[in-house]
Amino acid sequence: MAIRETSARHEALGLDEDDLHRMHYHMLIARRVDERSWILNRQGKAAFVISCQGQEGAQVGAAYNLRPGYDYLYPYYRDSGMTLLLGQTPRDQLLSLLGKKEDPNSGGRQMPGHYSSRKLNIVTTSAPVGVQFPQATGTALAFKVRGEDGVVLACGGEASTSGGDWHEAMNFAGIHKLPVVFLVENNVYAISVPAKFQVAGSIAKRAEGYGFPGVEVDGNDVLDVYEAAREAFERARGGEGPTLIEAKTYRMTAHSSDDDDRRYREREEIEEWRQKDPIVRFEKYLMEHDLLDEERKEEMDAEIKAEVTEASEYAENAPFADPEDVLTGVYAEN
Amino acid sequence: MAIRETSARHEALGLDEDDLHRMHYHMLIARRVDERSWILNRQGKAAFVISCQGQEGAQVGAAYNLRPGYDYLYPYYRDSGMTLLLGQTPRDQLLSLLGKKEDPNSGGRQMPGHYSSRKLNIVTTSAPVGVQFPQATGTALAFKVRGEDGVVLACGGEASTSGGDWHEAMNFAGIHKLPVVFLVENNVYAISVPAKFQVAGSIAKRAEGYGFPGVEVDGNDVLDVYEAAREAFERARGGEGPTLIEAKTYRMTAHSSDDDDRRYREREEIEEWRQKDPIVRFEKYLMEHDLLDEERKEEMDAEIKAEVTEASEYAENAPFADPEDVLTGVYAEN
Amino acid sequence: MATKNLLQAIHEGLAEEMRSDESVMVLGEDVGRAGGVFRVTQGLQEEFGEQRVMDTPLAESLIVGSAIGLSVNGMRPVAEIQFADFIPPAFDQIINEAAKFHYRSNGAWSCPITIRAPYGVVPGGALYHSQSIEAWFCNTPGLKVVAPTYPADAKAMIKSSIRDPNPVLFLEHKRTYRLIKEEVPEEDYEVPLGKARVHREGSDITVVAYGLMLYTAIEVAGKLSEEHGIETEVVEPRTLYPLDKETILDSAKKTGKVLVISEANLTGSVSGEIAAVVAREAFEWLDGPVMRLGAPDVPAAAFAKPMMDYFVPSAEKIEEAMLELARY
Amino acid sequence: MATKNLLQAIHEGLAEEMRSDESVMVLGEDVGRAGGVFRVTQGLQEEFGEQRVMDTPLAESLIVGSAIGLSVNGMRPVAEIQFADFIPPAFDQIINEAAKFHYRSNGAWSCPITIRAPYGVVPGGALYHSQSIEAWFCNTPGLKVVAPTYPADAKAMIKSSIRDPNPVLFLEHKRTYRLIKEEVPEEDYEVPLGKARVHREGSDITVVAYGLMLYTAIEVAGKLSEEHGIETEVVEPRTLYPLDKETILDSAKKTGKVLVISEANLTGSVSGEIAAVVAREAFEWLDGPVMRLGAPDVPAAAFAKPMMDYFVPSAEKIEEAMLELARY
Ligand SMILES: Cc1ncc(C[n+]2csc(CCOP(=O)(O)OP(=O)(O)O)c2C)c(N)n1
Ligand SMILES: Cc1ncc(C[n+]2csc(CCOP(=O)(O)OP(=O)(O)O)c2C)c(N)n1
Ligand SMILES: [Mg+2]
Ligand SMILES: [Mg+2]
Repeated sequence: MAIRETSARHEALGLDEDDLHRMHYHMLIARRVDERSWILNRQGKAAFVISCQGQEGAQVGAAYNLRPGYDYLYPYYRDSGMTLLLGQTPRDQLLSLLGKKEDPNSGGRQMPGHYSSRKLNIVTTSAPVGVQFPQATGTALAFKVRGEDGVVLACGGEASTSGGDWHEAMNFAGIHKLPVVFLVENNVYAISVPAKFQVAGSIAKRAEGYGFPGVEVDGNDVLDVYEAAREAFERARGGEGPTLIEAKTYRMTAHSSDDDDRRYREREEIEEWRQKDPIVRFEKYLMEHDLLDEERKEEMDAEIKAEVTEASEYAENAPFADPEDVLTGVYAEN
Repeated sequence: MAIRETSARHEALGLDEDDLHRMHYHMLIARRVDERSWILNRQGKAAFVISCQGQEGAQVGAAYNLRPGYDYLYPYYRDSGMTLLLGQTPRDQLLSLLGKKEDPNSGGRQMPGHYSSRKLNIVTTSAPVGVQFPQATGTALAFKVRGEDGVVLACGGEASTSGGDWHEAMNFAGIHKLPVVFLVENNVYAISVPAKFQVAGSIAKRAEGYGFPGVEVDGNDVLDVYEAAREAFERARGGEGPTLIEAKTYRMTAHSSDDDDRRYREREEIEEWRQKDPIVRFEKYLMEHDLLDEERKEEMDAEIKAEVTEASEYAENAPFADPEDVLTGVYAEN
Repeated sequence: MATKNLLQAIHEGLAEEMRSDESVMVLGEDVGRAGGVFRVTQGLQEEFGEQRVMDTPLAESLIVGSAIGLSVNGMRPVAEIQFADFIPPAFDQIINEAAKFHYRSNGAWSCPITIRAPYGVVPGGALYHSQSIEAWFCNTPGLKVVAPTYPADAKAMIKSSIRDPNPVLFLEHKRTYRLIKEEVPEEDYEVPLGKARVHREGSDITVVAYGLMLYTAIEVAGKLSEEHGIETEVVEPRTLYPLDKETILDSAKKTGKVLVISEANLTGSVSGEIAAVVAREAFEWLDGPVMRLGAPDVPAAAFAKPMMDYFVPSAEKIEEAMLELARY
Repeated sequence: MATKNLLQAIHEGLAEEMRSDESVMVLGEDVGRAGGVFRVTQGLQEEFGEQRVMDTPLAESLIVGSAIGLSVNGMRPVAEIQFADFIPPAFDQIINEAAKFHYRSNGAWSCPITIRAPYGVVPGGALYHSQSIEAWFCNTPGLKVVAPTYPADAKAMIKSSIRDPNPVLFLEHKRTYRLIKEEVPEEDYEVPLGKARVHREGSDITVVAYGLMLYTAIEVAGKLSEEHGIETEVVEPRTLYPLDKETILDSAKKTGKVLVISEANLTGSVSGEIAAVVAREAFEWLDGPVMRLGAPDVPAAAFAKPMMDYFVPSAEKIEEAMLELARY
């Protein structure tokens, strides 16, 4: 009963077995690359780590609607689940982690997590929180001006809604019904600041004040996020304008490798959320529907771990850019 | 019937005859000072005029709840109805208009309409639109930190909600339930830009997204605005937090003496709104309740005009500050 | 060939670029139906429509931020900031975003946007329609800052700015909008960014100036030539960042005496950089100290006309300074 | 008397002011329970409560704007900007608001706020945790910009900043937080804003520097003295705006040779202003050009350690420049 009911779910969403396996695969590979990053940090090889852990479901569920290289993505620094789904590789991620010359995001110039790919239309990610939102509306406006059906996905954490840029973008998107989807990954903390000191009222509810839909979804349920995002992308492609999605999730690691979260949150709280791990939950769903068994899972995990290990070795052995390289590329040439 | 019904109105609001006459008086004096300003501009004596015309009802209705010198006011450049109510004089206004040394707002340094009074807690007004909102939340926070029951009234036009500062202030006020009242005087235009290209959705509705009440009122009905503001001030004093009031009104003049509004709006539209002139409407109400008659009205108007004429002559004959005065007062001394 | 003032020349440059390149857009406050508060964009919305000439909300960070987003998706936006004094809300999008897009993505992305901003003291402008904001932006690698003064230069340079693959801040001195007219070619012609211009050859002293001060300096230079036989070489940077050091240094080495004039608050202004470069690289050629003349270090500029006039470096003050340098 | 590093000294200055003046507050991101990402405000919330030490939303314009509003209502707020690179959203509130409150109200209102901002290159900081932002703020009358380097100075100057009736931007170089310890008096003592400090007397050359570069310069000065008998006078401005010209010029006139060093991108940096002032007002005393050493004009600073190291002016480069000047 419960099964038949839920089995209706992914089918009702038009997702076939391949889709589900791709989702699962990319959630897991994002997790494993992240875990490897912390190991490299503890080994003193990686200066800085910032994690996706806990948010892979929200990321893969939302980004699954993107047409790579056509639609645009403005990710934020935790969205490795998205960039891997679009086509970046563990190698890319770890080359960036170690700041090597081959880092496809920035050639060793930016911190890890600051994604960029011209080919995949992943717009160069910034560190200042929130700046991506006005930019995303402009990118969406370009599609509208040219009469194209492209969509822009713009992402941030809950604190990225506190700055003025978020509001200015929401208002502009609402006025011109721009094809943009705002995804807020509300993971409860902004470094040490809990959401109650960060967000008044409700982020999702605010959309109504701008004249477009806002929905709150279970960010640890990849299908729930996918469903909301699919509708949002359809609205955008259909010229009906923007949608705001607030994915309720949780930051399972410290803010970054520079942060000690024991200063400001209880271990119990983290434990509670571990029970809701989006990957575990999705695997349970897949198993309930006989789309995954322990054996297949071990197999896939082993493949992934092997790929990540290979990527790590490659990245560790890869050269840094020449120091003088800092002097180049300040201005673009015609 | 109609009368008994409406007569219940000001009484129900606890306003006595004196209150109503004070409201009427200040709406009218604001109008007359403004009209005189345009005459001085046409005579080539005033370089710049920016008007309150059409918004006197919203201004007097809201500011009537302020305790001068205790509560704080962050007015915007059209709020002469407020500053006159609090205690500034036509002389003050016209000295400022002509940039004379005695200009109490700035000593001839700022444009007209940039109010300031330490004694009346009118915080020095800026030209950059929207900057007053974060400042107002800080002023409200100071009251809260000290456990005082002061209230801050922060005002702006509808376009002052488009910038990030408005949003950051709304969010902060909501998080800490600050004693601040946000008044948006929505007069349909931002210079030439109509509200439909300025505001997505509804300004008043947005308050809910921040977890506090937002109300839309008839900005040309002084009692309607007073009622909403009174409730907002009570909430604030009672520690229940902020309120957003959107007063729907209309800019009856061009944006300023530098603007030619024929470029972007129809005369008919202005005529329609002239029919809703807040002063005419309030006078009708007063007459319906035998609180005003033509004679008394003429009398008062004559007094006001005489005062404004005197003020104008005084201001015209008043000296400019010494040019060298520009070199002083850059830094405060301990 | 028609004579045009600065305002008309910039308008014409914009219109021509929009005609020849569909990806060029204009966005800002009141740029559409009203044609801009200074009328620079007048008529453009009628010709190109509400989308390519868009009235934005009153939100400068959005104006520049959305321009950035447009540019990464194939457009060439020209963003207007109504008054330079109101550019601070867009500071982050200009300094941290537009200027760094190319560098931080290791060349993958670039940000071809133009930001127009009217600056400088104007009667009635008071404290928030008067500021000279150059210095805020001339310490930012990745950004170009230009400030043409003459109509013909301005028309060509607005085009060069739009065609440049980098973000360009295009500054227009409000008081020079209608100050002079000169012949402005109809056809397409080039004035490259990053090249200074010598307006007047001279062997005695060099004056470096731009904006309103440039006009005044050229006037005074003529006067000094007639009345004192002092020959002033007047150099206009035209681009403030990156600087055309070569042209400035050539003149400095030739005359051995340099005065830098700007309307900005003197301390911390771009004049400091220019003076420092000359003092360092032309040291051996200098017959006198590199002098600077600017506005006093007080907010620009008080509303009352007499106060405003006192603030702006006057022809008298400029003549004094030039004479002092010549006689050094 | 205990020895403390810069970070501890600033913390102590803050804590003492909060104890002696109830109106002093601290607000910013993560300043409360977490005690700040650099731990400067550690323990303050426990001692003074959630209201006087407040974690704000991630909104820099709000942080400074609300600080302004607090200050006009009797408080003395100290606003922390987590990294100076993130101060641009607050640019408008600082430049157009705080700095102009007193002037524009003809003295009726003032704005006694302190804004703390950690700046400068730090390993792993990359392009947005590395910038030297001084130049953005040193062209703004009404604002004070200070950048102490030594712990004892910093403790006294954070107090002077809080007590000052004007807005003060208080810059802290991240890499100097724990670099050295020195004795820091317990009792209340004064270091006025606006006064430079001479660290080392010398007759051959003058070096003007602050932040990390100051430490390096002092080291190299010792080396040059031992190895070459070159005596360097090292001057630290401590306050960058308004400048203590007198102390700098006295040293310039004494040695006749000046080198200005900063970690900022050279072009458009505060070094330009300092060099211009010296070149103008000490001209007759100069035996060589006023030299400047700074970071290259590229974004500060790439993430990869070797790239970052290449960006920052090294002891070698500084020694080279000092020798070149000495031998000029
Ligand atoms: C404008 C700005 N201010 C401050 C910071 C420092 N900072 C980096 S991440 C962060 C917290 C962001 O929280 P949130 O948006 O919820 O994302 P999360 O890290 O929780 O996923 C802060 C304060 C920044 N990067 N940009
Ligand atoms: C930040 C900023 N940008 C632009 C301007 C120029 N400007 C002055 S008033 C105005 C329109 C304001 O409209 P609104 O807020 O609706 O107030 P209204 O004048 O209609 O009463 C504009 C664009 C400004 N003063 N500040
Ligand atoms: Mg978060
Ligand atoms: Mg309006």
